[in-house]
Amino acid sequence: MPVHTKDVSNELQLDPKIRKQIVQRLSKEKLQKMLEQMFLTRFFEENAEALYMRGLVHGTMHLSIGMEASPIGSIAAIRDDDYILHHHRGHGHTIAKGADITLMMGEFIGKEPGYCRGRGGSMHIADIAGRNLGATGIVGGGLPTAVGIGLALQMKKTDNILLCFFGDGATNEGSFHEALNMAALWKLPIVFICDNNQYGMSMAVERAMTVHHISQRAAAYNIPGVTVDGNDVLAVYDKVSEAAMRARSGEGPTLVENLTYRWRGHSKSDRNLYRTQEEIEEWKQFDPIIRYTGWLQEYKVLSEDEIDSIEQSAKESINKATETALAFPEPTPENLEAEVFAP
Amino acid sequence: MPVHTKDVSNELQLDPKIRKQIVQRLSKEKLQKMLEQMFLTRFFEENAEALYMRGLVHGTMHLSIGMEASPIGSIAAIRDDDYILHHHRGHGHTIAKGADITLMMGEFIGKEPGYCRGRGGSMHIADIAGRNLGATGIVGGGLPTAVGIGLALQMKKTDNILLCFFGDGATNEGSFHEALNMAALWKLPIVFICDNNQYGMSMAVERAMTVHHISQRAAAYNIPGVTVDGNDVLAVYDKVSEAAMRARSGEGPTLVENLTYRWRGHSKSDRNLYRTQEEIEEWKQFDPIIRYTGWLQEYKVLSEDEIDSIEQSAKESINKATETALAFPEPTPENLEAEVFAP
Amino acid sequence: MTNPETKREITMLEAVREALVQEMRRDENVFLIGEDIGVYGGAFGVSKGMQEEFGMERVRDTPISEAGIAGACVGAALMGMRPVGEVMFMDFLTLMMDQLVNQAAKIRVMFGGKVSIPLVMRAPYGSGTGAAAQHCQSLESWFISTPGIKVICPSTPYDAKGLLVSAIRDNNPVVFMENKLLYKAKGFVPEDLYTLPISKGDVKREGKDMTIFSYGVTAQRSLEAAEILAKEGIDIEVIDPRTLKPLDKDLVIQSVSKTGRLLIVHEATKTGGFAGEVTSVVCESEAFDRLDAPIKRLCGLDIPIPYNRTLEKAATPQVEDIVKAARSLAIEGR
Amino acid sequence: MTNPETKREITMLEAVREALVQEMRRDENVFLIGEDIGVYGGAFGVSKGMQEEFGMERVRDTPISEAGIAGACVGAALMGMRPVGEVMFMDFLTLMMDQLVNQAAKIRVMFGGKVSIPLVMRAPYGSGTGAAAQHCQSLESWFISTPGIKVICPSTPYDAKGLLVSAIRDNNPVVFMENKLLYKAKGFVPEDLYTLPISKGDVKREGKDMTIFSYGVTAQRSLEAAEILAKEGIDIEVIDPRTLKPLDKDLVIQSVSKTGRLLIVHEATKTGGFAGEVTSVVCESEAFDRLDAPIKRLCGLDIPIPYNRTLEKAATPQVEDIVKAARSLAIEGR
Ligand SMILES: Cc1ncc(C[n+]2csc(CCOP(=O)(O)OP(=O)(O)O)c2C)c(N)n1
Ligand SMILES: Cc1ncc(C[n+]2csc(CCOP(=O)(O)OP(=O)(O)O)c2C)c(N)n1
Ligand SMILES: [Mg+2]
Ligand SMILES: [Mg+2]
Repeated sequence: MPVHTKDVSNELQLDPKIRKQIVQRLSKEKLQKMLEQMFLTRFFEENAEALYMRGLVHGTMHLSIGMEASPIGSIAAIRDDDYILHHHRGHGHTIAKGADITLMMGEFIGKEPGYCRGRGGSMHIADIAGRNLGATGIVGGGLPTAVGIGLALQMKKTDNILLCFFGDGATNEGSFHEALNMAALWKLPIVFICDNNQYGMSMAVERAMTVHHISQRAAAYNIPGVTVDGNDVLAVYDKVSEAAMRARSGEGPTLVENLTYRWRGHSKSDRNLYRTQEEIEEWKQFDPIIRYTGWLQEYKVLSEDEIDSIEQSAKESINKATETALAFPEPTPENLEAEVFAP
Repeated sequence: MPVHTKDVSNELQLDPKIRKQIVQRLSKEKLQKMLEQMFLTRFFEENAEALYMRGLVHGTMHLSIGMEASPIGSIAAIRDDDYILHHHRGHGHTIAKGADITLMMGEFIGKEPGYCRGRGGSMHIADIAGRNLGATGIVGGGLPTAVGIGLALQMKKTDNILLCFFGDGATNEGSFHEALNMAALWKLPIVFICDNNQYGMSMAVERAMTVHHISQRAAAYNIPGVTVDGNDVLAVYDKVSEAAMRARSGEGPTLVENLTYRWRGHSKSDRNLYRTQEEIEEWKQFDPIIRYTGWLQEYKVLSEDEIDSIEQSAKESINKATETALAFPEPTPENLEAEVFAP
Repeated sequence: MTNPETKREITMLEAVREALVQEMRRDENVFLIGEDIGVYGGAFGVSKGMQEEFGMERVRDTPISEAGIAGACVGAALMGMRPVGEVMFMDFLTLMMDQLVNQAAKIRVMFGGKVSIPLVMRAPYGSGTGAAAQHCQSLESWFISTPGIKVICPSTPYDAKGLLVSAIRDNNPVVFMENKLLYKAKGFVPEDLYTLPISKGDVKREGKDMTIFSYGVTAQRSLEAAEILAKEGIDIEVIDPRTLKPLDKDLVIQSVSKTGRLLIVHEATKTGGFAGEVTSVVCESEAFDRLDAPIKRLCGLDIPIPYNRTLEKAATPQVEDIVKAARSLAIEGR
Repeated sequence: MTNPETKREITMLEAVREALVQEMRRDENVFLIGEDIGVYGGAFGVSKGMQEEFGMERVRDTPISEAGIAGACVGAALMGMRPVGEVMFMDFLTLMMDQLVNQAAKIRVMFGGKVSIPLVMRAPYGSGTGAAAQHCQSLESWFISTPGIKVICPSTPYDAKGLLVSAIRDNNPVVFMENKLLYKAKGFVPEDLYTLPISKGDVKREGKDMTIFSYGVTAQRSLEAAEILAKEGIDIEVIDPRTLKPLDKDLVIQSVSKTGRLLIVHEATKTGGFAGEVTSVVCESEAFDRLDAPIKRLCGLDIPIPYNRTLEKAATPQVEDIVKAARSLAIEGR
C-alpha cells in the first residue's frame, strides 16, 4: 500500500465544521460550477477513452479520472484573469480554466479547429486566450517556465498570479529545485501545486523519494508547504485560496500537495503490475465526485435531483462536443515549414 | 556582511573541550600531515598565482586560499582507498588526497607529464591512481556522477566511500537535487560536502537562496545535514568522520556544509565589486592555518620551531616542484584525434 | 547483406532484450538503470521480465531524474562498471546533455587518457506514434557532432542484437538509438551471443543505378522503395551505416563510386541533419568525381513533429516519398 | 561589405552592450537575466555598468541555475516580454536544452501558432582562452538542427550591434553566439540604434577565384588569410552568413556560382558541423554544376578542446591553416 493511502483516510480529512464553513463562504453558483466541471472532466475523459478504444485517436492519452478535485478545487480559488500552466495529465485543469470542451475534444482528436490546430493533441492542450498557458509533456518541464511567467507578472506590476501544476514524479527533476528556489528568492506570484497521485508511472512515491510528504520539500526554499486531502475539492479550494492570497499579496510562492489517486493506468500501455486491484478499489472509496455531491446534499446546497440534472447535462454536453469535434475538418499538410517561425 | 560571517565567529565555534578531545584522538603524525597539506596548498596556490602573473600560465585559475581547512579536514577523515570527486576550486582536495605536487604543478602549467598530460589544466586535475576521480568545471556537474560512483561502490560490495565536493552556488543547480535524492533513496556511501565560501562568483549566498544554512536542504531528502566552522580543520575532520562512518556502515549520505571564505577573487577577472575590503579582512582573522597552528601549540602537539620547519619544508617542496614542472616537456599536437576514443 | 544462419525470427524489441539479458549473464558489471524499467518493463516493454531474473539492483528503477540517470552511468563507468541507461524517449536526452557531453564524452581526454567511460545510453527515437513534438525527435546529429561519443542506430533485429552487445563491450560512451516503429519488426536472429563490429556499415540491398544511404526505420522504407523501383528497372543499392559515428566512410565511398548517384534519407530534420555530413564525406572523397548527379537529401521537415496523424506522416520520409525522390534522381544528369 | 557611415571605432563587446542598452531604453519589455551580470558585469564584462542604469530587476542576477534561467526567459516571452538571457559559456547550454529545444522552439507550433516566444539567449563560445574542454565549445549545430530556433553569429562589432537589436525584436527564440576572442576586436559602429536583417549574409571581401564561407572568429581569420593569398595572386571572396539559421542560401549559391570553389571554415568540430549543411545546400543548388573543385571543409578537430595552448591552437583552424587549405584548393581540379 502506498504511503499516503492512510493519510487521506485519516489525518488529512477536514474537520466537518471547517468544511461546512468553507461551503458557507461560497455562493451556490460557485459550488455548482465546481461540480459541473468535475462531471465534465470525468465524462470528457470517459469519452476520450472510448474514442481511443474505438481506434479514433492516434497517440497517447493520460487520464485523471479520480483526481478531478485537485485541478478543479485549485483553479476555483483564482480569478478568471489569473494564469495556469499544467502538464500531460491536464484535462481537468483545462476544463476548470473555462475551456470550450468542443475545441478541447477537437484537439484531442487532432482536428484543425482544435485548440492547437491538431498539432498538440491531448498532452499539449493550451487555451492562450483563456490564460491557460498550456501543457508540457516533459515531466517537470513547466516549472522553469513558471518562473518566467511569475517574473513577467511581477515586473508588469499586475496583481495576477499563476498556478503551476505538476505531478509527484516531477518533484524529483532538477527543474523543480531550480524553479522553486528562484520563485522563493524573488517572491514570485506563483502557487506550485503537486497533483500527487502516488505514482510516477510505475514508481510509487516512496520508491522515488525519502520524504513522507512532498510538501516537506518546501523547507529547502523556506516557503510554506502544505499537504491537502486532494480528493476533497473543498479542502483543495481552501488551501489554494490561502496560497493564492499569499502569492497575490507579494509574499511569494507556496508548495501545495494535493494527495489523490489515479484510477486508470498511467497511459494506454499500462498493465498495472506495480499496484494491486485492492489498492485501486480502496481509493475508489474516496471518489471526489461522490464525496462532493454527498456534502452538497448534506449542507443542502443542491438536492439529489439538481445533482442528477447537472450530471445529465454535463454528459450531454460532452457527447455533443464529441460529435461536433468528430465532424471537424482535418488539418492539411501544406506549408508546414512556413508556420514554424512567427512573423 | 554576508549572512554567515557571524556564524563562524560565534555559534559555530567548537567548544574548546571538544576540540581538545579531537586532538587527543589523533596521532601526532596525522595532525602534522594535515598541517603540511595546508601549507602545501597555500604555497601551491601562491606559486600558481605568481606564475599566472608572470604570464607563464594560459587559461583560468580558481584559488582556495583561506579555505584550506575544508578539503583537508574532510579528506583526513577518510581512508586512502576511499574516493573523492571535486570541482574547479580543487587544489586543496587534490593535495589532501595525496597527489604528487610536481605532477599537479605540471598539469597547472599544461605540460605532458602533468596529471592530465596538459589536456586538463588547473580546473580538471584528476589523480585516478590516487582515487581522486577528478574535477569538473561544470558547477554541480560532479553531483550526478557521484551517484554512479556511490552505486558502483555499493554494488561491488566494497566498504569504500566517496566524498563529493561542491560549492554553495552548486546547490542551486538541478543536479544537486537529483543527486541527493537518488543517493538518499539508495543509501549510497557518499558524503556530500559543500565548501560554502559565501559566494558563487559575485552572488552572495543570501542573494541566491532563501535558507540560512545550506545544510537545511538535507530536509528535502530526509538525510542529516550539518553546518561546520569550515575554517577549523579539526571541526571539519570531526564532522566528516561522523558522516563517513554513517556512509560506510550503509546508513546513507550526509550533507556537510563547511562555512569558509575565499580570500582571492573568484578567478583572474574578478574586481571584487560585490564585497567590501573590510569583509575580506574580517575573514582573514579566521585564517585556518593560523588557527590550527595556534591550537597545535596550545595542545602541545607541535612547537613553534617544528611548525616553522614544516612551513619551510612545504615552501621548498612547492618551489622545487614548480621548477621541475617548468622544465617538463610540452605536449605535441600530433594525432590528437586518435586519443579521443578508448581502444 | 550479412545473413544470419538461423531460422529463428524475433522482433527488434526481443533482440534488444536478448542482447541485454545475455550480456548481463556473462558480465556482472553490466546493469540497467532507467525509469520504469523494472516491473513496468520500460515504456516500450524492452526490459519486461528482466527484473525477475536480475533483481532490483541490476535492473534499477529510478526517480524521474534524467541528469541523475546519466550521472549514475558516468560515475559507474568511471568505476569500471558497464552501465546501460535507458532514457524513456530520446527527447529527454535534452536533460542529460551535461552529463553526456561535458562529462562522459570529455573525461577521457580531459584526464589525460587515464580512464575510460564505457556506458551505453539506449534511446528510443522517432515519430509515427502520435506522441507529438516532445516525444518524437531524432537527435542523432547532436551526438555525431560531439567528440568522444559513438552513435549506433540499427535497422534490423540482427543488427540490433549484435551491435548492442558490442556497444556494451565498447570502452566509450555510446548513444544507442532504437526506432520505436521498428520494435515490432521481425528478423532472423541467432540465439547465441554474437557481436557485430561498430563502425562497419552493411549493404542491405545491392544495386548499380543509385545508392540510398539510410538507417533506422527509413532504411527499411528505402528497401521497400527499392523493390518498387526495381519493377521500373531502377536498381538501387541500399546501404545502412548502422554506426553513425564513427562512420564507415569506405562503404559510402565505394558504393557511390560504383553507382554514381546518392540519395541520403533520414527521419531527422534536414537542416543540420546527418545527411549534410555524409554529403561532405563524399564530396571530400574520390567518389566526388564519379558522381553523375548531385547528391540529394530526403529528410524530415524542419518542423516540430505534429500530433495529427496526417501531418505527422508528412513530417518524415515515407516509402512513397523515397520512391519519388529516387525516381527523379535516377534520371537527373543523364 | 556593408560599411557603416561612421568613424567611431568600438569593440565587439561594447557593440553588444550598446545594443542591449539602447534596446532597453526603447522597450521596457526587454530585460537581461543571467549569472553575475549585475555588479560583476558578466563573466566577460558585457553588461558592466548596466545594472546602475536599469536596476536589479531589469539586469537580474540569478542563482547558478541554467535551466531556471532558460525557463525564466521562455515564460517571460510567453507573457509578451522580450527577455535576453546570458549563458556564461555556451557549454552550459547543455543544461538549458530542455527549455530551449522542447519548450521555446516547439511551443508556437505545438500550441497551434497562437503564441510566440521572443527570447534571445546570448552565448559566448569558442576556444583560445585556455579554459579547456568544458568551456570552449562551439555548439551551433545543435540549434541549427532544431526547428523553431534561429542562430546568429556575428564576426564584427557592426554586425553584432545590428543583429542583436534585430534578434531582440524578432518574435522567435534566438541563440546569439558571441566569440570570446572577438570581444576585443574593434570596428566602426554607428552610435544610433539600427537593425541588420536576420538571414542576410554579407560579402566581407570580394574575390573571384574561390569562396570562403565562414563566421565568427574564423571569418576574421579567413580575411587575414585572403590578404596573404592575395599577394600570391589568389583572389578570395569571403562570405559571412552572420545568421546560421535560417541561412542566406542565395548568397552562398551566388558566390560559389561565381568562383567555382568553396572552402567552408569553422571552429566547431568538423564531423556533424555546419559545414556539412552548407555543402549540401550547394550540392542541391544550381551552383553544383559550376564547381571546379570539390567543396572542402576546414573545421575544428574531433576532440575535446585541450588546455595546453599549443594543443588548443591545433584544435581549431588558425590563419596559417586557412592559407594552406585555400592555397591547395585553388589549384585543385585545374
Ligand atoms: C523528462 C521526462 N521524463 C520522463 C517522461 C515520461 N513520463 C511521462 S509521464 C511520467 C510520469 C510522471 O509522473 P508524475 O509527475 O507523478 O505525473 P503523473 O503522470 O502521475 O500525473 C513519465 C515518467 C517524460 N514525459 N518527461
Ligand atoms: C553550469 C555552470 N554554470 C556556471 C559556471 C561559471 N562558474 C564557474 S565557478 C562559478 C561559481 C561557483 O560557485 P560555487 O559553487 O559557490 O563555487 P566557488 O567558485 O565559490 O568555489 C560559476 C558561476 C560554470 N562553470 N558551470
Ligand atoms: Mg504521479
Ligand atoms: Mg562559493
